[in-house]
Amino acid sequence: MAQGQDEAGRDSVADRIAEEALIVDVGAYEGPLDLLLTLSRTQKVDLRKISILELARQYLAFVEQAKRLRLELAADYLVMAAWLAFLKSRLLLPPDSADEGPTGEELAAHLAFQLERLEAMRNVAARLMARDQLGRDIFARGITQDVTRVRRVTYTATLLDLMQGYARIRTRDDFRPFVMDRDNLMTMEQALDRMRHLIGFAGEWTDIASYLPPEWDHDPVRRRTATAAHFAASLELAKEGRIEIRQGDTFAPIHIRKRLPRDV
Amino acid sequence: MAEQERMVEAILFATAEPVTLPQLAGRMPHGCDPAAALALVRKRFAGRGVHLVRVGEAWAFRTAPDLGFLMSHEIVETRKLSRAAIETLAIVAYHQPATRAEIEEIRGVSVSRGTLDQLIELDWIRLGRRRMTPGRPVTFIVTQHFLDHFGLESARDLPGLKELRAAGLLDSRPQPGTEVEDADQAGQNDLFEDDA
Amino acid sequence: MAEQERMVEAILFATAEPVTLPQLAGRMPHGCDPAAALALVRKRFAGRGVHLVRVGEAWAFRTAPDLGFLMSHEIVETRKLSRAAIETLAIVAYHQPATRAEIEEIRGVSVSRGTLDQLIELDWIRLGRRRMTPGRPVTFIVTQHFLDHFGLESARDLPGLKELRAAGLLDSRPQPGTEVEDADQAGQNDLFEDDA
Repeated sequence: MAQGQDEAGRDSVADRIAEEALIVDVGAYEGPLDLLLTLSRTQKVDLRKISILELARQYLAFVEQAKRLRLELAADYLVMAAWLAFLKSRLLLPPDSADEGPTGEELAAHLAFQLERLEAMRNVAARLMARDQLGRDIFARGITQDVTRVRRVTYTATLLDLMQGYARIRTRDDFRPFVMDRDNLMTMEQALDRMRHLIGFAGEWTDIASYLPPEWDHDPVRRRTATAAHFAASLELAKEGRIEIRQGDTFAPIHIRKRLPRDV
Repeated sequence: MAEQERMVEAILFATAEPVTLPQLAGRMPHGCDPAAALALVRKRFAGRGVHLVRVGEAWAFRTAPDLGFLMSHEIVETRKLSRAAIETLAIVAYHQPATRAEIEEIRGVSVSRGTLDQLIELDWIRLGRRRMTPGRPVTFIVTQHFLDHFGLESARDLPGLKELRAAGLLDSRPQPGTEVEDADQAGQNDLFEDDA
Repeated sequence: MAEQERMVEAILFATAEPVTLPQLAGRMPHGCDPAAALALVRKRFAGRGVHLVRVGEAWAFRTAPDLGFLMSHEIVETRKLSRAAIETLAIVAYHQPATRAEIEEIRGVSVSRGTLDQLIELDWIRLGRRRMTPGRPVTFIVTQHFLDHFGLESARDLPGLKELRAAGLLDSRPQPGTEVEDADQAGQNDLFEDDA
């Protein structure tokens, strides 16, 4: 820290002001590399000839000062500081022949390369944005004409399609998927549905046969299934306690009537 | 003036609407003569692929009318014929001449006008002689184009039901009453005799 | 050929988008030579207010840059790009195909998702082939629309590209003491070679 201040002391006032501005604007830097690039400009030399050692000192001084001013520095600034401190020691100490890792010079050269590359990218980015741009300096056709797409459809069929089609029609009647034929079957559920609605009106003893729907009354097959369904339904209703059933004799007509509340 | 011509070209090219003379004058530097420049541009583009045309009081570049065909892009799409159309076509081919009522009877469903129209448009069926029955209904027969398309010498080359079955196209188990099939065959031949 | 020249003019005048040679061929009648016609059209419009420019593999008419001042009406206001977005764009353009990690390495900060999204939305960068390195990271490359927007015939015409390459600033130089990824370098050179 002391060293950094000593150096700053020797610099011009303008440089000191610039350095203070750096601190205040810490939020304006896009990371440590950006800050290093800005610091390197104070050396006023070609980036290729930059003193990395000097740059490392400047950076470490910056971080020290930021700490003193209690500025929140993001972790990557501190990581860079640690790395630069390591680099500084490598550059200052005589090379250790037993050390396998890269030399301080190699690391410094790479950092110089990174800075030079970042600056180069910034320069070409500026050159790119300064070019004539479409919609700003260069213009495309204003009145555009859509290409109309004419859709022409051709239909195809093969002889096989034709023959299969014909075969399909001619053999249609031969097959019918197996299904239970339920047209002439009345279920107990159907009869129960009907009777629940009708039973409210059955105050008097009525022949169960009179409950059959008329359309089920003529065909003997339909009449038989309807009768069975209605009988089963009336047993169900009797079990629920909603009707009473009576039959005078074997094979005599079966009568039902609504079960009155007083009977309960 | 050459420079003004370039300006007129650029303005008329890039502007989204036709541009009037006062608008041109307003956009070009002071002292320009847009009318004269326009006249030169018009001459320069005469006979080119795009022309300078007057649209009411304004000017615009437009495609030369004879090149309008370049602005449409034809897409040929191949689709499979619908099942209804194939069945109708098959019935006409096997039973020709067939009336619409006959086709409907065989298919078991009504035949839409559109299906017949489509087949006629494809030049696969055409109107045959009217049937000499009450109402004199029109009949449909297949065309030469149909025979060419399906690679047939004549409609009689179409395989019969027996052959279809032999070829595995009718993988139905043979029904007990196969006489029906023979009757079909006979009926079909009758119809073809008519046609011959 | 004069007729084909007219056709090329008409087709390219009708659209704001660059049109490729195959697209031209597809729309012109069979047997036309759009490449030859294009060369003639380019010559004809050289130095005019509107000229023919090459955009990657496609061609378009554009107003001459020196006449941009006439077009203040037509300027499309665009959102100002952030410094991060501009730098990211430049890195993708000069280092393409570039992975996110490479962009971050060069800028020294992480790339926010929004920056790449914005550039993709502008249709200036798009995904390239995955890098054949562990993790198979996606790469980014610039689009035809990028070339069109910045008036570049191809990515090789990027300003300063040759100097940067000569200075070795486009090499992917690994941090000393880390593993070298040879495949990276090969992939990148391939793309620019492809382009040549």
